[in-house]
Amino acid sequence: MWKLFLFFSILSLANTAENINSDLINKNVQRTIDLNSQLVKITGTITIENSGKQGISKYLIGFERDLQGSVSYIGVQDSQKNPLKTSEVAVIGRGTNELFYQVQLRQSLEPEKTITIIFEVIITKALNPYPHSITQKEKQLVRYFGNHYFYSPYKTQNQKTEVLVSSRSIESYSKLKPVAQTDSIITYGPYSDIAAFSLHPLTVHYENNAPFLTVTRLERTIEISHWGNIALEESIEIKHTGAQLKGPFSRYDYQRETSPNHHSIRSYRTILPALAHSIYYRDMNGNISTSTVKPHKDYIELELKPRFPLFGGWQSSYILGYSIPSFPYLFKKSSGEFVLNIRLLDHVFDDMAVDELETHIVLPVGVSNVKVKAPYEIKRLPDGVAYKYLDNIGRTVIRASKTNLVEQHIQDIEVTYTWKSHTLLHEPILVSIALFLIFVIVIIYVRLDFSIGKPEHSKKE
Amino acid sequence: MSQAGTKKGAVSKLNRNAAINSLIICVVLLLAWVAGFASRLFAVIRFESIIHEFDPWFNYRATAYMVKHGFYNFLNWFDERAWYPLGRIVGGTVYPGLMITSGSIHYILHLLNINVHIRDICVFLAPIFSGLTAISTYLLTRELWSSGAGLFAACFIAIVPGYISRSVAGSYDNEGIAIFALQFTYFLWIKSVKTGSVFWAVAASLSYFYMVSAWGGYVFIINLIPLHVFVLLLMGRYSNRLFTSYTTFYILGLVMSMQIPFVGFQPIRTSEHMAAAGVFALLFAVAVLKYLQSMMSKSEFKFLVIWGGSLAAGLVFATVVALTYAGYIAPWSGRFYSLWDTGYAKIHIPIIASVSEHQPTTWFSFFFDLHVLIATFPAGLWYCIKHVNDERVFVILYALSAVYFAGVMVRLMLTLTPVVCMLSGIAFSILLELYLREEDSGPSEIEGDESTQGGKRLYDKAGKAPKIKHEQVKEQDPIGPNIRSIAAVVLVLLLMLFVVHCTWVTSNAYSSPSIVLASYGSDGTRQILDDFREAYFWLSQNTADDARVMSWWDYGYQIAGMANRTTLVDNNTWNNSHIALVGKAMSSNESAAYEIMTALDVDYVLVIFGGVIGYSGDDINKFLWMVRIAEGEHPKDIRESDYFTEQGEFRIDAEGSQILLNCLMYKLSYYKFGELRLDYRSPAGFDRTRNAVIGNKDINLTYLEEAYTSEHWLVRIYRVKKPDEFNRPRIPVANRVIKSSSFISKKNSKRKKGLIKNKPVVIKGKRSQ
Amino acid sequence: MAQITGVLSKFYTDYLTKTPKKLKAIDAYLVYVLLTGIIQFIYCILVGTFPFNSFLSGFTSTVSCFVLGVCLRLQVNPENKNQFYGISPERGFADFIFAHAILHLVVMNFIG
Amino acid sequence: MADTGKLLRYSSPVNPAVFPHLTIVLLGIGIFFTAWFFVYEVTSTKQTRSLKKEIATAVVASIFSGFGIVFLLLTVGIYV
Repeated sequence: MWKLFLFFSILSLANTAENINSDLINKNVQRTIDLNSQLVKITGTITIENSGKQGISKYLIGFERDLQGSVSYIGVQDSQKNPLKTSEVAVIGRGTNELFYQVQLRQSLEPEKTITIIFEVIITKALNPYPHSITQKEKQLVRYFGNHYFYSPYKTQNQKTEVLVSSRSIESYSKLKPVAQTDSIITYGPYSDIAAFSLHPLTVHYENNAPFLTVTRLERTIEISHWGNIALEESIEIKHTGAQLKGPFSRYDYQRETSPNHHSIRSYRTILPALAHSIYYRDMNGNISTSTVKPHKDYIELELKPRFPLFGGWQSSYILGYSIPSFPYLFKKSSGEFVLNIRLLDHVFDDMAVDELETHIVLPVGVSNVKVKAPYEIKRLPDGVAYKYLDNIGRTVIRASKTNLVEQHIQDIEVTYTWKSHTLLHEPILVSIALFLIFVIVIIYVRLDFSIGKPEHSKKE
Repeated sequence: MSQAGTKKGAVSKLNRNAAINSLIICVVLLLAWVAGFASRLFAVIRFESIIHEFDPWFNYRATAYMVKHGFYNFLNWFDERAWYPLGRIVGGTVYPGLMITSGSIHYILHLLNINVHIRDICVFLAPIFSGLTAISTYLLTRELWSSGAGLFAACFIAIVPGYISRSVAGSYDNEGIAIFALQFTYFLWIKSVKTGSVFWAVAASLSYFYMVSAWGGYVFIINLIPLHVFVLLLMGRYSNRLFTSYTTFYILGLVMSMQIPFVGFQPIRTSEHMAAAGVFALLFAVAVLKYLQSMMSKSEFKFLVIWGGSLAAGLVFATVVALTYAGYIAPWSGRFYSLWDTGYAKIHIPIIASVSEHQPTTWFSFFFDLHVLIATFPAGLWYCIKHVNDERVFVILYALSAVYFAGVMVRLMLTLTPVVCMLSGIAFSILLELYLREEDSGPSEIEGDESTQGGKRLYDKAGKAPKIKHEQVKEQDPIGPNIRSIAAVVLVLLLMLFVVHCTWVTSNAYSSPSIVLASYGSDGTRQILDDFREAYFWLSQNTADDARVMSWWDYGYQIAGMANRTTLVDNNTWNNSHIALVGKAMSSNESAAYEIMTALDVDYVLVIFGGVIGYSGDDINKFLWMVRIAEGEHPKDIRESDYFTEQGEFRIDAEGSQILLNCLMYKLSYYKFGELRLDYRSPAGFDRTRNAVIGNKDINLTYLEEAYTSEHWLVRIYRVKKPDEFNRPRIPVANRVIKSSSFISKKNSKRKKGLIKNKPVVIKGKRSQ
Repeated sequence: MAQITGVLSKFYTDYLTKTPKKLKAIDAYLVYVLLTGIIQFIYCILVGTFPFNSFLSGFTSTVSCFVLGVCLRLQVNPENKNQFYGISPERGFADFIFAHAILHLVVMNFIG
Repeated sequence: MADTGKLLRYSSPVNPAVFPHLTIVLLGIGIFFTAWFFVYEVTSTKQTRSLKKEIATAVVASIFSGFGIVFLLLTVGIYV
């Protein structure tokens, strides 16, 4: 039964399924696993050698567990820092509880040659608080489960892994020799001649007081006005996803607690574009008065304080909005088409993890020929129509969503559309016509005035 | 604008004068509207566009519900989030006029694609309606006296603090629109009495219908108008006009008022409405008599009157008494009694007496709310009595009854304010006419008179340079007697002072949203204390959706509106025993309170505590009312005297009574407060509101635990533990270990955690003595 | 007693001679409405007022009709001309219709 | 991604800095004509009234007020 399922799943992926080319050898792998924040950031350098006879242009990177939901971002570069094309693939002969990404090399790797690539992977939700719930005074400890070896479909000749943790207080870590710990760095390896698909569980249990803050839902609305303004509004739901708060919350103890790295979250910083103005920060009950704006040269730093400090398991929500002038983002082609280049997702806080993003782009009245080019794969939802102030036709709304995002996803989406510039006069003329109708009613009324014989109404103007 | 006027050469002068008059009236009214609107915006400018206080939060919530679910669902809305476990039939227990007004504004704006949030409509509704009130006051005063007096009255009502207190931006309450409806009904009534037209009477009844839908104060109208009719009859001023207007108004008003579900059959069943019915019958009798009189000779008529009249009167009286006795007509309600006897509420209904706005008015607040008008309105009244006619009888009665009611209850100051404005307007108008009229001896007497009056109002309205006007006047009339100019100066000065006073009162006394507090540092910097919203938002985000929150009833609407959680009691104080039960829980000791709380399925308890920042409106200061209300229903368990010291004082320090120091409210307010040291000079546990060190510094909670406390400790929320979560306070540690170790069964592993969890709390409390 | 009958008979003859025809028509209408009201009242005493709002709307609409009819009669009566300046009989009738329109709208809503 | 370097940056056809001034001027003219219109309506009688003049004033008033209102909205931050 299981095999049958596998068969079908492979069949269904047949057009993208890839073979493992056993001619490739990982000559040297250097990995750094950064566990400082709530995210797991793995960066590594791989030196690949082609031991076969033919040139090879594809390379596979694998993940041992099914991290489909948690691998948020993968980026691969060659040694000159040029990004390489990466896509998720199925591999023939391997189960569905593994995950493979295929890297398209810039040019095919000739036999006996080596090449070095650099990869960066961000994994969310891979750090589990243990114990699951702590009291207000306790420290937050988390566990990381990984692999001592670089999990690869190819043989690895030599490899070394460094694990960076946020503090010196490490409860325990797995010890596969050779291993060494200095301050907050654990070094595993070098290990040599590791077979393909080798697994040896790595665990680190350590104190991590970095904010475990997850944006559970982010709704970003971008509204374009051809009067030269782009209005943005983000409605954000956040949740503290670290260890749950156990027992009472004591304001008395909280006020005495002065150490900066407490597991609760008092405030965080959001970076806005440098030209942002008319910023507002509110929730369903009105303004939240506890925020400070610090303008810098290239950006605006906004220190946001939620209404209440966030402890493990607590959540909050707010709306942040601002306006930016259109010229850095909106361009005009000579053919009369307009090109909008704007961030699909923007910074919420450092090392953020966004579970669910929905971006709405409200285009001006009377656009046609809308084309969208996304920086990465997004789910396009059916377009909507929005009615804003002084609007009788309605505006096209492009809606897109994506799950599991991190900072690396802060990239521009490109929207191209055709728009006639005389539609700008639509609103003022609409208002003028409405006013004129009122005048006409007055004119008619004045004429009718004498025929009714109830002159009392005339005081109402 | 005047340029435009002069350009038209061919227009006849008379016509132009009339036009300019109406133009000036329009401009003055517009400016009154703008000024009234602007002076109500202090709170929005200082804080933000937010709903204020308590009741407005319910109105806002109901409006939002109506906008979301539609009108018919709103009328049938059963709110299970209030008065747990009873629930509340909102559609049948609310005056829907306010919600319908703002809901329809919202609907129209959205029809035009003007996407205004319903909150903003609610916030700005009262200021907008204040403009309409000014206009209807103008109309009413114009009918009563002159349009000059009307303009004065309109300007007065636009900025008078007595009315602003109920209609600042954000104070989204029935009174905001009801005063407009009141004035407009009166205007239409006067109009219909004057003309005898059925049309105006119908319009008056429609306006009355709107008033009924908006505010319980409609009873004032339905008693005042019959009183007017009755007094006119007594004065021998019966006319057919009076008959047509009153009968039409009454019968249509009666049918329409019964359309409001909350009012229901009250208009034919309660004593408050019977006066109107009686006058209706009386008017019929008089009309028949008059008719007969017109047909018969005097002696015949006399005979008929004596027999028929006494027979009819006896019959009516007997019916009313019989119906009351049989229970068809309810006797007067408690709130109504409290209007006649100020001591009544204190003895019988503590819940009414506990509201500060139901207290008798002090002399100070008359002056505070009305300033110079309180001094000038008797003058206007005197003029009205001197030149009495049908409609002035009305305003005299209005003034006298309103003065009485305002004296009884602070809240009813609101009904006094319009009539004071009208009468003062009349007084000022007469005075200025007296002192300024002859100066304008020129070709265009009417125009000059009107324009100076209009102009003067303009100046004092904007608070700008009334002196210039005065100098102008002097120049025009250099030989006028000095006394004339002195009087004018004095009047203008008075008006200026009035404007200054109004602005000052509005900005200082009536423009606080009361859910956002501001404190000013010594260097003038402003710090916003947003504790209420902080705590309510915490509730809304971090408690179960169906969590039940127990708090004193003042905060019920706010919890429902901002935190969207189920409350036990709220500001709609319809069920006294339920409130008493909450009061009992708050004033008993912890274990007794726990029984009540489990019986009521309480999950969280919310108390307001002002001891850290010196906020005086907190629950400890309201505590005696809780005790009193609880005592009213449970005299065996709660006795007010237990909460006083031997000397009969209410003290929270070590001298205070032990029952007070151990009751739930005290414990919840001061939990952990005994350790807190506010500054270096004062000892730990120093309560700033009551200026005392608290008496019970070592407070342990067995059945509750602190769930959240806002930044300045203003709002404290406690979670009620489930029965398996707490352990008894005095079990030795050793026992506990055995117990918890014997507890390891797979089924209860979750509960075991709870047991461990709570241990440190108890130990901590002991150590920190 | 004889005095009363005397008074009444005099009243009757006066009425027949002095009242204009228009007013007599209105009076006929009023008598009709009055009778309806009396029948309704008797019905409510005998049968009861079970759907109270229906009874109430019916009864009040009768009373209102009567009231409005009386008002119309007063306004139309040429003897009262000086009391109702500005209200011509046509205006009075228009008002009468207007009031009835509103009354019946409300009653329809109330009868439920 | 299109190369944005070559494209023309799009900014408002009217400099946002002059929105407030434009609002005041346009609304001022608009209100003036509105007032004129109403004064004319009130002061003229049935005989002296001319439809042409009324319409002309109304058109001017509505156009200026219409643009004025739109610029007012733009000034206060409601970008239509």
